[in-house]
Amino acid sequence: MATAEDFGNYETAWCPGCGNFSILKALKKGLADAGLEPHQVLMVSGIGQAAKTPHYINSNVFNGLHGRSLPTATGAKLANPDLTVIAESGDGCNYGEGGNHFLAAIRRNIDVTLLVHNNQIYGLTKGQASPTTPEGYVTKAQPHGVMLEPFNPVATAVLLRAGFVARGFSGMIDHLADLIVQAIRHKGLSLVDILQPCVSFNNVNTFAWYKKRCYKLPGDYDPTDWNAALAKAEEWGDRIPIGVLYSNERQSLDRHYVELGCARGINSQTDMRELGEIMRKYA
Amino acid sequence: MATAEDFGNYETAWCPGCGNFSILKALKKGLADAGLEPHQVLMVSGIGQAAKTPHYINSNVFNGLHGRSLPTATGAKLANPDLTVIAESGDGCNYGEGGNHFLAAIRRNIDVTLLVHNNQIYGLTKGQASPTTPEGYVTKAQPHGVMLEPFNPVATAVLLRAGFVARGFSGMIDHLADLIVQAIRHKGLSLVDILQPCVSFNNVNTFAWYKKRCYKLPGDYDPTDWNAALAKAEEWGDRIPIGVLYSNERQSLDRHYVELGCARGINSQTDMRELGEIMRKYA
Amino acid sequence: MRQENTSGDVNIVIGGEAGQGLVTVGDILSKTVVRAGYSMVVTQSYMSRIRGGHNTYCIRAGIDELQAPRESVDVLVAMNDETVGLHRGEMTNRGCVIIDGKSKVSSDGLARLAVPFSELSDKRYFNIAALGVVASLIGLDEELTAGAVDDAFGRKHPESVEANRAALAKAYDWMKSRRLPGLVLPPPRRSGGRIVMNGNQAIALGALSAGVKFCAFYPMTPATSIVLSLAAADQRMGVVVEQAEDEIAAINMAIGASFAGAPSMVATSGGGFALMTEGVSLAGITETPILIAVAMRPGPATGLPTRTAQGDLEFVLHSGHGEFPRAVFAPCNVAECFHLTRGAMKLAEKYQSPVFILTDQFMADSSRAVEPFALDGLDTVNPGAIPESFNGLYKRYALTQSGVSLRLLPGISRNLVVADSDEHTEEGHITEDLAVRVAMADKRSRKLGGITSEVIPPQYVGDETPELLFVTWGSSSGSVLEAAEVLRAGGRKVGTLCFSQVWPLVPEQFVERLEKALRVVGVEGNATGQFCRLIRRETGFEIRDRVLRYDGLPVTPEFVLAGLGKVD
Amino acid sequence: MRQENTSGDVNIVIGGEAGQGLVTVGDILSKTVVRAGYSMVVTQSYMSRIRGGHNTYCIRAGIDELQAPRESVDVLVAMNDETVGLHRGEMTNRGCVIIDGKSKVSSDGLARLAVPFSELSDKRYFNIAALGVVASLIGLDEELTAGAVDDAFGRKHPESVEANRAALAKAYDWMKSRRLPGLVLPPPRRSGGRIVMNGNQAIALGALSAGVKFCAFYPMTPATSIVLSLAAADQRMGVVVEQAEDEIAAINMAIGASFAGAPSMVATSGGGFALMTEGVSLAGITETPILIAVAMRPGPATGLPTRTAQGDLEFVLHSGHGEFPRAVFAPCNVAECFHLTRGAMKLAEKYQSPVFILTDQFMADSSRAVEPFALDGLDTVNPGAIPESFNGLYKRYALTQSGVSLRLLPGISRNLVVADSDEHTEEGHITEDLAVRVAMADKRSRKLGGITSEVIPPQYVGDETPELLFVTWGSSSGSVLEAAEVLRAGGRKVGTLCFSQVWPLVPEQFVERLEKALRVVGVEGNATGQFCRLIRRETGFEIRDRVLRYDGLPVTPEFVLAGLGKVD
Ligand SMILES: Cc1ncc(C[n+]2csc(CCOP(=O)(O)OP(=O)(O)O)c2C)c(N)n1
Ligand SMILES: Cc1ncc(C[n+]2csc(CCOP(=O)(O)OP(=O)(O)O)c2C)c(N)n1
Ligand code: SF4
Ligand code: SF4
Ligand SMILES: [Mg+2]
Ligand SMILES: [Mg+2]
Repeated sequence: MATAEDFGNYETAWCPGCGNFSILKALKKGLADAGLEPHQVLMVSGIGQAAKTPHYINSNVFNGLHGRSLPTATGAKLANPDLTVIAESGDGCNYGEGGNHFLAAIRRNIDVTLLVHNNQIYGLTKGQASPTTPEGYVTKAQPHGVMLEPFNPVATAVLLRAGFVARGFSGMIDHLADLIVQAIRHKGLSLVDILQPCVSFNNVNTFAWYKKRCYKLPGDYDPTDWNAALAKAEEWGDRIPIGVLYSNERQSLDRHYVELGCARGINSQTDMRELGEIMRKYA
Repeated sequence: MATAEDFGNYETAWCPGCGNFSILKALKKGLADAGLEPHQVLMVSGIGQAAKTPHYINSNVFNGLHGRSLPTATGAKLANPDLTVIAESGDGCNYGEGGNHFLAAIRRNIDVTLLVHNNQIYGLTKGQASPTTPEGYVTKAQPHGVMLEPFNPVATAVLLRAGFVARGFSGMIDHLADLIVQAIRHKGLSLVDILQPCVSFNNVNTFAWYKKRCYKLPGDYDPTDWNAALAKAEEWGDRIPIGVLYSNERQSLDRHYVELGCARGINSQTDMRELGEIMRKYA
Repeated sequence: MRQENTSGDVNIVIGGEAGQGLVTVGDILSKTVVRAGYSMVVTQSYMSRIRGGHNTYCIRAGIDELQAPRESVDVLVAMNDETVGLHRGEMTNRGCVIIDGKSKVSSDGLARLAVPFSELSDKRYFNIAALGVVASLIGLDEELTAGAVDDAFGRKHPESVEANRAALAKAYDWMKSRRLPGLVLPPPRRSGGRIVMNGNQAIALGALSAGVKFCAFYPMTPATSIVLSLAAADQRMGVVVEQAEDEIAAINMAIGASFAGAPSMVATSGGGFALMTEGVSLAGITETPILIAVAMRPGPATGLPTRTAQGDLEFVLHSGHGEFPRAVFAPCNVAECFHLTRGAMKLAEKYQSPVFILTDQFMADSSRAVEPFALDGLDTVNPGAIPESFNGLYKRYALTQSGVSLRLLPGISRNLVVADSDEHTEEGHITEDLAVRVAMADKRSRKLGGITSEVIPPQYVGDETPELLFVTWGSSSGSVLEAAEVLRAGGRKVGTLCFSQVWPLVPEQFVERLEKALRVVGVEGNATGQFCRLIRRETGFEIRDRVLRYDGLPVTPEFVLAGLGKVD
Repeated sequence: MRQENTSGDVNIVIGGEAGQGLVTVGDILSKTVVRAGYSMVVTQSYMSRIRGGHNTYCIRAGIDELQAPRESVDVLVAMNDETVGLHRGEMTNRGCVIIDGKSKVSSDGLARLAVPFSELSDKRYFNIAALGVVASLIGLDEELTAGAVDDAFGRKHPESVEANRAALAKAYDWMKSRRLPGLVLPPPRRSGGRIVMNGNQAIALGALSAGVKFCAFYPMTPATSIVLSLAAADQRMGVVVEQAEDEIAAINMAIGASFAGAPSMVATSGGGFALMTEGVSLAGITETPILIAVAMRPGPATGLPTRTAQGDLEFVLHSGHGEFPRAVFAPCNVAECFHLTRGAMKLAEKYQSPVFILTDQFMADSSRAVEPFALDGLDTVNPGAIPESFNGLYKRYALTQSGVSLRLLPGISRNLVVADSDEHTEEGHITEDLAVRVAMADKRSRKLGGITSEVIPPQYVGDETPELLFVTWGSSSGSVLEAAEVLRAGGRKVGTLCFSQVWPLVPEQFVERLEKALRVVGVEGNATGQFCRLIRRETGFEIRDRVLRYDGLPVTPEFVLAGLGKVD
């Protein structure tokens, strides 16, 4: 069985002190704990600091366009349902440019694990507001402070009855690794929104800020209770719950297609006889 | 003062019996009841059957791209905050192709009235599933029935604390007209999701189907109670509540820009002296 | 300029409102015509609405091989009064109007078959009665027609079979004494055996035959029917057809699926394609095979959403930021829709590049009589190489002479496959090493060499040293071929050069022909002569005379001949 | 081939990691250089990361007018050891390395100023000390440098003013005994008075001067800084700068704003622009003025996100489905960034069309010494006509000879303004009348006539009958001009033809020059010679010799000269 080390050890392009390092660590641990081998995993990402993560994981990688990790991951999963597909990107990527795909992926309940490094900022492009940036936060692009209501990804995911909704904190590596394992094992769209300090562009939501606020959901918390989940997902401020907020057992889109016989995996051969019959209908 | 008749009487390209006719009627009534003159109104739409509506209203019109009525309306409102801007389009347009703009317009709380003809189908392109099509519904494009969880626009809007969230039914014209008046008067993003039978492509959610289920919210319903609103917004099936589900008094984006002095309307002149000072900073 | 029928063909227009069932009648009639052994070209013209308005379904049938529509009408099936007025001016001398006997509309001395529909059948079967009248009029066998009706309704509505039969029989009966000999088709030269297929169906069939396993789409006329044909076959053929939330999702899904090993395609039209252009560029740099079918309609923007055009050639050719190789096919007829789609899918896999099928509304909806495709033993795309064939450290973008690197699929072996939208190393990892950048850009460029070596030459027909040479591409080709024949019949030495692959161009394949001709005329369905400009860019040869159509209708032989008069 | 400095200029490279403050030092130094009265060209090269890696800020300063960067380095300010190794090979004979005295890295016999930074200042002010060393080295006055430092920090960090001053003074002091005469700039020929501005700042200023009131954007390097300059001035100038959820929203917002009466623009780079192409087409058919700034970087897809390229010319030129007129400007220098942006905004309004500014990362970040723009009395865009000037039934798309219809704004009069993305009537309502379609398409096309009549001719410099003619466009022009001068100094008869408007092209303006030259060489920042192809398409003239750069760096005079050697 593969260990966390088998998932590699690469030099990164991140800033010293960035919250991404612990996420990377948790991810490697999670992959190993989930019993996966590098070649069984396909990491798909968009563009941004978070989206560089797959380059630092020893696995199959498709590093695509900004905002588009989810559709690319969806296509890959439908093509080869045997793959463990993980989409990993930033808050800007998934909730900004990719907002429409976020909604659709949840509705599809495609069996993809979605890891969002939520640093509440556009890191790679040097600090513009992302959809999760708090109201009033001043940046060069928002000189009068953000005027938009921030987007709550976990509440939205719960509302839309995503298969699996969790929130993690990059400062709690083992807990996060465990969330990742659960997310991977869940058959359906699994969101892990990960609170991640950005030391270069977010001086509000720092490591200390999160450390003070994040608390684990109690052991008797029932993630299948939608109403409770919604309430927890709305909790933000002095106390921020982390853990599995919600999950359900809806059948994933890829299973539907497999069962219908549409998705037959990559080794299936074209049946020319069958095609001939289809053609004859045109006679 | 203008009457409903002043908003014109045009030949349409809709199917006989389509729910759009009553929406058009309610809209004209609503515009008149809101005390508006044709030239004070800008109707912005996307592409689809619903999106043809502005062509049948005597007003200013920008009939843009499929899915893009909200950003276009947003730009127009920011350019000229004096205009009454109404975005009108279908469920496919606003929740499908335009899903990301739907989220963003709510977060911006731009003072635009959004009228969605929700026929739970793509009408103009001949009956593919839209985001609100019920699970299991069979179309030529979904031969095995829709496998995606339908999108609940009003619940999502409430969750994200849209300024004003209402649901109307095209079969109840006066009620709908009143919702439209309220939506126009509300300063902020005002969604009216309108249940609309499509006689050509939706044989489930018919006029009779809705007629049986739609009921008006009681007089003592408090639309400022977010929790209650969310519960009502989730109600669907045997009984479907119509009316104003939710509203709040958050300041709209256009007001922010007006107060900052950024949005000065279309008659403001460029101050070259000021620009000279800006330039001198480069010396 | 109207061209009269001389050559054993008949041109039927069924006109009426959307929702009146024109397409049903048209489809059954065209099936009967082909089963009878005739050649056929269908042209559909419809409005962007579901009910009302004015639509037409035009069937040209004949004993010789037809390749183009004809504008003049021999039989007008008027499903409503408005139709008569709208098409009166197009009627030939032998023209005849079929209309409800109750109609009071004037048909200005045109031969008129006033059909007592209410005597022949129940209102629900008027369509079938009309079908019977026109089928009988042009001399189609009643049993043959009845068979086609059965096939159309039998499975779905078994209860209606008898009523349909009865209405048809009555119509044939009523017609017995009313045959107009001028409209009866001569006996066919062959005995049927062909299939009836339009361009979009042939594209779908071609893709299936090549092994397509994934298609994502967002509905857009006139591309949607490609996808619907695939969806109808999804369980039988093992293909996933997924409606996406938008066109951006569609192309990114298809790229993801292709990367993972499913031969993949998307289908859209101009506005939807615009949203895909970033994805085209992604396919370019990640070297992911993908077939992109673009069915053109008149722009800009929403334009005329249900009409035809050839106005997006330059857009498609230059779509996507940055530089990377591609190939663009433009089928000239329905059979080519099948074969070129197959070829395009294979080319996409071979060169790990985006490849385009550029079609249009006319071709999309134009049913033809087509020889059934020989499917037995056809090869399919086999994505990726066999991992066992490889050992060593796998590099997705290994630099090679051809520019093509060994493609492995993720997950099926221990080799890790890394693809990147950034500039990348041979291993697929992001790099900012500028020397590597140049090496990678050059590697990608080299693939164009291979693609170029496989270019399908334009088809030349005609005299070796023509006084007049037509140059055209894609769906306009049929009409140009026919216009040339008309001119030849009039004694002129005419050649035609029809391009079914519009990129890359290989000047050696055709430039001599351009130079040898006394006069060269370009024919295209756009306003700026995009293909003529491209030829000049690639060869320096300027085609100054151009016959351009951009009113939303297909280029027809008549249009070419009339246009020639103007530029003459 | 390295070109040595002979002409009173000095080329300084500051190199180090992202996050080390290179840009701060570079900006202050460049300000000082310009205030002293020198000409200057800055080239910035940075990686797609926030910390670490290797970035450079290069300042070429001189007494004569400089228009291009230079590759050979006279002064290397090495903020870390790695920098020495990376740039050692670029050093000129008189070259000197400035480095921390504690560094052990070898500089191979290069003159070396080992600066005892920790003796000169606290660690926080090392940057300022380094600035003092290099400023002193090239002979800049201490007070002038100190003033620039104050301006940079004074307002934001008043507490640091004294410490900065002290560090600077110590550095100047330390340098007193260490001047290397070969690097001291000769006295300037002018006494300052110019401003320091890069291409993106000049675009923002140009747009403001033309009266821009709305800009929507989604962040994308290297376009973002255009928008940030606008945002910094938003309250003072009355402009709304709104970050959109994606680029699609950005362009549709800008179109909505423009329709409603705000002169509007967007700014993006290739991948973001790809998402805007449907909107470009919308602007085309609705005839809505819009300025689209595209700052190029190497593609395809994410490519090299922080580097430079001229690879999106063809993409921009053909972007959007369907056919409609447009204009594309490509500023050759920073002053042109200002003037052409102004002109583009006015042209967009006049012809109610999308108009492009095509720039790139090199130009975006290249600060220059620029004459302050004469703002007094500049005219601004006045969107729409005065409603009082009009009476009768208003028709947004009235057919006119020029193709331009009277544009009224919605809401300011009783006239109703109706715009449509479908093909439409003169009133702006959706139509499927095909004759109206043709009339509208022709009307739109006619606007190209007006746009063409206002085309800015390419600038020609050089001998009337050159043996060698360079053809180039946009940001590569400066380097081509300088390369030509070098060749002329070597006795060759050389001409340069620099295009700052790349569409439409008016062959009569330049084709004779192409034909007269003995030899024509195209110079571009892409791999396929896109502009050369365009010239051939429009004129038939083939530019076979091409010097093409696509490694992510700007075309330099050295690159041109070396490339000439290869194609020679
Ligand atoms: C279509 C497109 N638009 C914009 C960009 C520029 N861009 C690159 S990364 C990024 C933001 C990244 O923010 P986020 O996803 O939060 O990631 P982070 O860097 O914060 O980890 C943007 C806007 C792009 N690459 N492509
Ligand atoms: C970019 C783009 N994609 C697709 C289309 C095709 N299209 C036109 S209308 C429509 C669906 C309309 O559905 P909806 O918005 O629900 O309106 P309805 O017709 O049902 O009123 C689609 C997909 C388009 N015009 N543009
Ligand atoms: S910019 Fe922020 S998110 Fe990006 S690497 Fe640096 S600290 Fe991390
Ligand atoms: S297709 Fe449906 S929505 Fe469209 S006009 Fe007909 S009934 Fe109405
Ligand atoms: Mg982020
Ligand atoms: Mg709909």
